[in-house]
Amino acid sequence: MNESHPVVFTVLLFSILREKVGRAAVDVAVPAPATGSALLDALEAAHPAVAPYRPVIRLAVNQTYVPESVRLTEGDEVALITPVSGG
Amino acid sequence: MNESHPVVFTVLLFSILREKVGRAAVDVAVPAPATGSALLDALEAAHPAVAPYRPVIRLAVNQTYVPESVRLTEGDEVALITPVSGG
Amino acid sequence: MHEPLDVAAADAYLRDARCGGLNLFVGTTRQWTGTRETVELAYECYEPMAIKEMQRLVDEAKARWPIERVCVLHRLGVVPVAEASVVVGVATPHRAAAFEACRFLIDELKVQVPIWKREHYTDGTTEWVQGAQPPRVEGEG
Amino acid sequence: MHEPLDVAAADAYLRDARCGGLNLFVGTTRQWTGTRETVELAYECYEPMAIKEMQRLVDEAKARWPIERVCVLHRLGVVPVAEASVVVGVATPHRAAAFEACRFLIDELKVQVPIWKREHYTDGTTEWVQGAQPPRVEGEG
Repeated sequence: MNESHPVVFTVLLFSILREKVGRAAVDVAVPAPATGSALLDALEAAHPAVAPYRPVIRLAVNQTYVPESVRLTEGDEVALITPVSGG
Repeated sequence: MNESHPVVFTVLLFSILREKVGRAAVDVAVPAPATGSALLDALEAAHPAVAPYRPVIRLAVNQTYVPESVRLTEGDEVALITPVSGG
Repeated sequence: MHEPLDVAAADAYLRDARCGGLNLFVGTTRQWTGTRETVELAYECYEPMAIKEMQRLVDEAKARWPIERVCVLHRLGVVPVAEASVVVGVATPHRAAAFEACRFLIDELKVQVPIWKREHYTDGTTEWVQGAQPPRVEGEG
Repeated sequence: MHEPLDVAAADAYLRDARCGGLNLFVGTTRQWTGTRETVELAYECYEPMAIKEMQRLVDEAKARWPIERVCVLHRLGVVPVAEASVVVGVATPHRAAAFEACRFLIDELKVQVPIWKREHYTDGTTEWVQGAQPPRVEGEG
């Protein structure tokens, strides 16, 4: 992996985001070194339907909530969590 | 009923009071006009085993908690309630 | 009642289409209290007053919370370790009220309802449990 | 799990001789929300993370209260009116902790565990329920 090459992440989508984007998972290329914010920016550029939800999305990496400032590593499982409504 | 004649009440006893007195119900004669305090005084005189519990006894008349100052009427169902421990 | 309490039946009764949540408290016989081991508890009750007091507490809870369904069940006689002596359940439109009303009912039951428990210990001794000192009735003492 | 939740089984699991009380919360599908009538709810889940989050919440509860037994069950897929979508149960030596820990677990579940519900109304429309805004993760934003 080289700083000038983009890294591709598969991003999991659920509920309203899954419906708005029309897919349960999308691939997003992020320039290395990749961060959560850069991934969200790239995703929003490719899928404008995500934009309105950006303020309420929480990022999960490897099934754990993380701040957007997180540094991403190739192979990380990334998911976008809109406000949950279980129970 | 005449103010100079005593009224007899059947007093119900439970748990430790029932055991200490050795009976589930005792008759107590109280001079009219009868009050809860007078009934407890008479009961204590006749059954000294009740005395140690006097500070924690609550009086129930016709299945409702009442203050000791209550005026009793012939035929009232009187019960002595030591601190309860259900649940 | 002298039979085991049926939590599943309580749950079924408490289901209500107007409600989003129900809270159930199940009081069970604990084996250890400090260093003493309990075999079973035995409950004695002043039944007509206990029923009246339970109804009064339920009425008070209904006045304070939007309760659609409620149940208060207490077992009498012998209750072995881990079996239920009391079941209190409340169903409300939103969950906070169900928790609060259920807690209120069991807390009040333990102070107001004329039921007494006797511990039967493994060493063969028995002992009436001294309940919490209730608040004095207004005008009393 | 996609089958109806078994409250009786949860109760049986939570019985423990070290405990004097257990508290159960059962979340059910409410028929009316304001003037809209719900036929059923459908739940979607990010399963591996939901299980991890539930375990994290249980660990946190165990660190805060003396919990002997605990269960957290959530149904997925379609849940008709009055059926249970979630069951949380906690058994502790004394009742206050059971109430507090159970309340903590359901409150946190509703903010942290990645499960989403969709309302299916009688007029044929459906709608994803917008959950409570969670606290921002430290360092975020």
